[in-house]
Amino acid sequence: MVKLPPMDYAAIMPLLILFGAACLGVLIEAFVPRRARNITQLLFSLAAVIAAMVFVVKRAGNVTAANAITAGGAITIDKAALFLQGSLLVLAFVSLLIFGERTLEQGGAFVAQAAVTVGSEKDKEQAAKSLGSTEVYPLALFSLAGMLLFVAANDLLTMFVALEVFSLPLYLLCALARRKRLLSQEAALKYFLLGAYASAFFLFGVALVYGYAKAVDFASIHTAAAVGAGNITLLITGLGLLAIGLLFKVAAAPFHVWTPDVYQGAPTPVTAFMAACTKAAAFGGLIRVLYVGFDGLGWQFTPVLGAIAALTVMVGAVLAVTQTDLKRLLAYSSVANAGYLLIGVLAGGQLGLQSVLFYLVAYGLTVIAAFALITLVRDADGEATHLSRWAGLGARSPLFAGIFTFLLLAFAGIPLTSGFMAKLSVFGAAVDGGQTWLVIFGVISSIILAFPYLRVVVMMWLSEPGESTPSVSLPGVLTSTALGVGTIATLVLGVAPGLLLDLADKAAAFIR
Amino acid sequence: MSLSAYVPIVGLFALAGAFGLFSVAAAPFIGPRRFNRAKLDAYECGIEPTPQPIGGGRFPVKFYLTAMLFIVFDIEIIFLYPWAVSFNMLGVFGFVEMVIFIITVFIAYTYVWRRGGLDWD
Amino acid sequence: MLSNLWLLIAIPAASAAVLLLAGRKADRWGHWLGVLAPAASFVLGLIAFFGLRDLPGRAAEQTLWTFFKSGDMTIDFGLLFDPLTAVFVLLITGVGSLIHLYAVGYMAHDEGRRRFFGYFNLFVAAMLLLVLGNNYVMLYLGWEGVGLASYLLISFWYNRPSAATAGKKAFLMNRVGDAGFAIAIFLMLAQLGTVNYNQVFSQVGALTTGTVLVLGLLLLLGACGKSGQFPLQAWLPDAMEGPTPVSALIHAATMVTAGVYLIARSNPIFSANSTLQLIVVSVGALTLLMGCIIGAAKDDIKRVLAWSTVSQIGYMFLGVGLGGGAYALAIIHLLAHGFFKANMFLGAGSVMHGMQDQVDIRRFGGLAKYMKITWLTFMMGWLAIIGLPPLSGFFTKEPIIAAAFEQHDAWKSWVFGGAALLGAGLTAFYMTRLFVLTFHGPKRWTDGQHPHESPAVMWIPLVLLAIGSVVAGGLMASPVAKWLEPPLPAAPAEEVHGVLGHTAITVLSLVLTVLGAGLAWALFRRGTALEPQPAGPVVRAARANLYTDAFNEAVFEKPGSWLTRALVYVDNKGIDGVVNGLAALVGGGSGRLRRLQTGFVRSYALSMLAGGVLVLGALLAVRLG
Amino acid sequence: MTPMWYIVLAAVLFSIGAVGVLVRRNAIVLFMCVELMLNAANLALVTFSRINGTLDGQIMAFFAMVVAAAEVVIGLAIIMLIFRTRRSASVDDANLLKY
Repeated sequence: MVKLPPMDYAAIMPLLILFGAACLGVLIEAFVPRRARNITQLLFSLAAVIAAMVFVVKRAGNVTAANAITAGGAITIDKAALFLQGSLLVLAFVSLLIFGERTLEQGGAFVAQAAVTVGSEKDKEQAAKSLGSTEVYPLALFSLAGMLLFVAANDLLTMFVALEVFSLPLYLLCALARRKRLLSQEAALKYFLLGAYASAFFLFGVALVYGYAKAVDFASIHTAAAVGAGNITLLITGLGLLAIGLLFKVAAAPFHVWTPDVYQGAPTPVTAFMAACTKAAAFGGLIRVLYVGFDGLGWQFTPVLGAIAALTVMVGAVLAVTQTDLKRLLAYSSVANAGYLLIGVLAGGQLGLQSVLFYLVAYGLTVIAAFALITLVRDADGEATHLSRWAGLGARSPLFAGIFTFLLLAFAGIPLTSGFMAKLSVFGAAVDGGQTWLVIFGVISSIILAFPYLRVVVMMWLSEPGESTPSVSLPGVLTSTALGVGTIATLVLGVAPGLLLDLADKAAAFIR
Repeated sequence: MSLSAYVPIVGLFALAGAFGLFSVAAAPFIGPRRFNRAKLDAYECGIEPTPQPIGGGRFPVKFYLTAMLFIVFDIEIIFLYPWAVSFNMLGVFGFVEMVIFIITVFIAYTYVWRRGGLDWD
Repeated sequence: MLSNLWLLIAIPAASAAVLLLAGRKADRWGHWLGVLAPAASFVLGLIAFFGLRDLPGRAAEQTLWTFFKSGDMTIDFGLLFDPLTAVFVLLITGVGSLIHLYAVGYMAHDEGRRRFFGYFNLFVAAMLLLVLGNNYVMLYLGWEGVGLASYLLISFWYNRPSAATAGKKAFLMNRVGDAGFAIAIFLMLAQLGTVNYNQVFSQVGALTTGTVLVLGLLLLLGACGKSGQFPLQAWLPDAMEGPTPVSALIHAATMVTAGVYLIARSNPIFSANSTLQLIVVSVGALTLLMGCIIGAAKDDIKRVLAWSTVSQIGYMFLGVGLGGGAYALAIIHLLAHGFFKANMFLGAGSVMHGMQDQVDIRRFGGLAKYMKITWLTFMMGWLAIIGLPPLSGFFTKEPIIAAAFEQHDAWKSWVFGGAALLGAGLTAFYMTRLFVLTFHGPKRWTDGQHPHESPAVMWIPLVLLAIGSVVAGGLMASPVAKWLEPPLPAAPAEEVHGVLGHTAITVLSLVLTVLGAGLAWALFRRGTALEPQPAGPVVRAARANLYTDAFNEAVFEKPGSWLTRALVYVDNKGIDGVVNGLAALVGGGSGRLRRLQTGFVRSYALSMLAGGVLVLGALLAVRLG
Repeated sequence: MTPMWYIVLAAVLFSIGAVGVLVRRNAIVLFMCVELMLNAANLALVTFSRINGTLDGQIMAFFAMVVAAAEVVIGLAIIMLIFRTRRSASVDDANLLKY
């Protein structure tokens, strides 16, 4: 007779809540009348995120080394996992607010029936007056639940399943833009094909690691690698293939190629969600694989990952210089930021982990605010994301241009913004961890990257508004809240980062 | 019986192989080369990938939809089958898990049904 | 007050926040709030200053909160008020208040006056943060803050393309310096695990010579960027595109001296390595000569003053580079310079105010009669900068020249002392040229000019600053030097006898000064030849002018302009060329690389597969190798 | 015949899939190549399961198959969407987003 493996329901409650809420969301979609759906779905998903957060916080108080691993060894709810889950929930909450915005455009940013052919009569009708899609909420919840599982996975199989659970809804979300649907569909196709390609590498890596270690949980992999019996080439090849899958998700060069296209084509709320949450989840998974499963191979992967980090910071920064579309510019900046985060990952140890955790939250909140602001600058065709269209925005709307300037300064790492503290902590940890050469790359890259940001600032403030300068729509309550939270967090984390850093410090420990 | 009787056959095989190799290897050097787009393309079967006129020919999405639904609901069997085989060993906990699993599948089913995914017309 | 140092920073910061966020409602009273904030900080600074005198140890340190803590590395948001900080706080808030007051009048007709005062207060807050911090990260915070404020203020008149370009140039060149400074901070964290001044300085001895050299060079790079020293000097003259009060406060009196502060503050690091000191001295000497020579050939009143600032800061770098007692000399010169240069910039602003924003000195002349107060105050500044006794420049520049001669190696004495001495003569020449062409000689105005004296709100600060220019040097020189040790090192007890005696140097420099000033007076008394004269009835005067012309051209202008042209060429092509070249390289690289993003999903897959193969290959190579 | 040959077969299949993605143009065929890679991984899992003498690998293959099926559905939906709009299943025609 097989027994039920021990389940610590208190530990996996956030996951259960989110998966349950996502399923219920599907039912709401099936039964609640169309007019009431949006508000129901929005409030329901926000409530689910808050409930999950409550359980994460409750759990944070009494997590120990003994009770961390649960669900038959499939899940580790250790402190690092809880910190990441909490951060993901906060970031997702803020992004969901932008998902729900309906005042900028009737029916929101999403198309009701994506299947309608672009350009047909029916499509024009739909663009003009349909109520928009509400499936996006359950999709986002599924994705979020997948991310929560991903950062807490204790074996590679759970990780693979979680990877797919959080990726598949994202592929669909990318295709749902109301405006510029050709771009949106193209982005979805590219993201999907490349994502599936990357996950195939990941799965083959899982198979090879399984072949070497006879199991796929991190503790066994660690032990098997320490013993070192058998054909170690199998293990290293497996690690390499796993790394491809993970580096694709974090958008490190040369696996970053999808990022600019997808960020540009996807509906902006989805881009915000991806930039903040996917990045956090992917880095959570990457660190866990590297430092819990494969820490014995550290001296082998460090130089290779170091080269990738150096390449990533340079590619992201250099390519950002000539971009003319704001979403694309931020996409390359996100690539460069993935590089800075990789530098923190390579720093290793308590310090490196702490700095990465801090960076993920700080960057996530700033980037959500930046994309929230991009949704506001619109003309008759929807968002006006071309850089030239932002010329003279400072004269049109000093408040929003000012906020965007502040956010860009945070990206550039100017002091008294969270961006500065984040870079300082990551680079400091890297120097401490003996990776000074990476820090030099990082500093050079951030100097180069300051240039495109400055270009946007100059564009906004130092040119006269032209005929084609779009107006800035007044945001509704939801977007204003998201924008406000992001901006204030950027400021507060820049002036007094101590609170979050302490939290990250306490959380910076994995349990194997 | 001596194996030496087979030597000519081996020689013949070798000759045949050499001829084949020579022909294939020599073709690019001797033969004329006239490429066109179709020749350069990878051979592919299935749907013609090149664009077709908009509105030229009907495109029945329904079949694809049905196929997709079939795949999703068919794959459940992969979990049901092992469970059914070892039902006795898994006991109540296995049963409860399967019920929950079926419920989640039914949620998806309900959604498809309510949104008209099962209507042919 | 010493326990509430944060108020010093908080007051202008809060005022800046109010001014920038209040909206048009505050247009009516905003500028007065803007003046009050630095004035309040000045009063508090005075109280703290007197409190400090009676404090044993003469340093108040306080930690407001822990900024950053990870592992055993802690960075506090801490403030330090010691004698060095005290003089800077008083200079920033004192001179700052006067310039704020002046700006009320100067910016009266500008629509963006409230925004201007907002940025201005932001600058004061950041500058105070810079000097009040007790560790390098705090210094860096203020450093970036003043850079930002200066960028905003340079491009304040953003509808002028030249202003926008100048702002960009300043931002970029400062970033180069900032990067050096940032890497220096990381180096400190890596080598010492701390950035706190006291802890860093107590451990400098434990570092290897190479580390100290690298650390010092990185800090020097930062200092050169902020202070407009060779090779990062090009942005400073362009920065004059901003409103004149900005030039006076930021690009003359305070921000550009932050580099001097940085080196003086880090004196234990710089004193620990003689090569490092030699480099600082060389930078200072080179820059001071360069500033003088280029200043002599410029015709834009603010640019002449800007190059003179570059040159005077060169003197300060010379001072801090010499080390020992010369640190204090540099700081004293910095204070005096703060007074007379602010005075002259505001004077220049007053002239521009009366001459409808004309900046070309060839278009001035004879203004002494029309702007009596401006003329008198400017004269005080002029006499102070050329170092005529008993004005302040004499008491502050002279000792630096003397110190440059008092070195152990004879060649150093001759090279650096000689440069400083020559600089004194050149300074006298170009400043006299500026003064004479502006206020004396024939009128060379464009039509429709009606010069008039500026309103009281503008001349009152001028008068106060002029008094400062006259007396500051004499009054401050010896008490401040005593006041500043520690934190700055004392002059060594044993006197170094240089190649020239002290008296000889004084006499020489005075002779050179008088010669330079006299030559300029003789050459430019009748105006300048580069300007077509108004067709007057007196032919003799015109002839005489022509005669001056020929003399001018043959004796001084030709060789001078060659040299100048060469320097300007190096400046534009060399330094700008490097900056622009790098930018072009990055831009071009970016333009090419982005073509790799073809938009074809299959080429993306190829990039991924190739990357994957490389990763696998590298992993296995590390394994085997 | 040692089970290791199955691993070699899996690796060959995986490589065919990986290269197939690069050389084919039809989105559906591209996608089939990805599926081939996933199935190669499944083969490897099952073989290792046999070599290791544990059943975990087979269970993992089950999970991988379900995930692959879900991926098929999503992928087909997206490809159909594009095909209906553009009347073309060639991935090279979806080329608006670049540089």
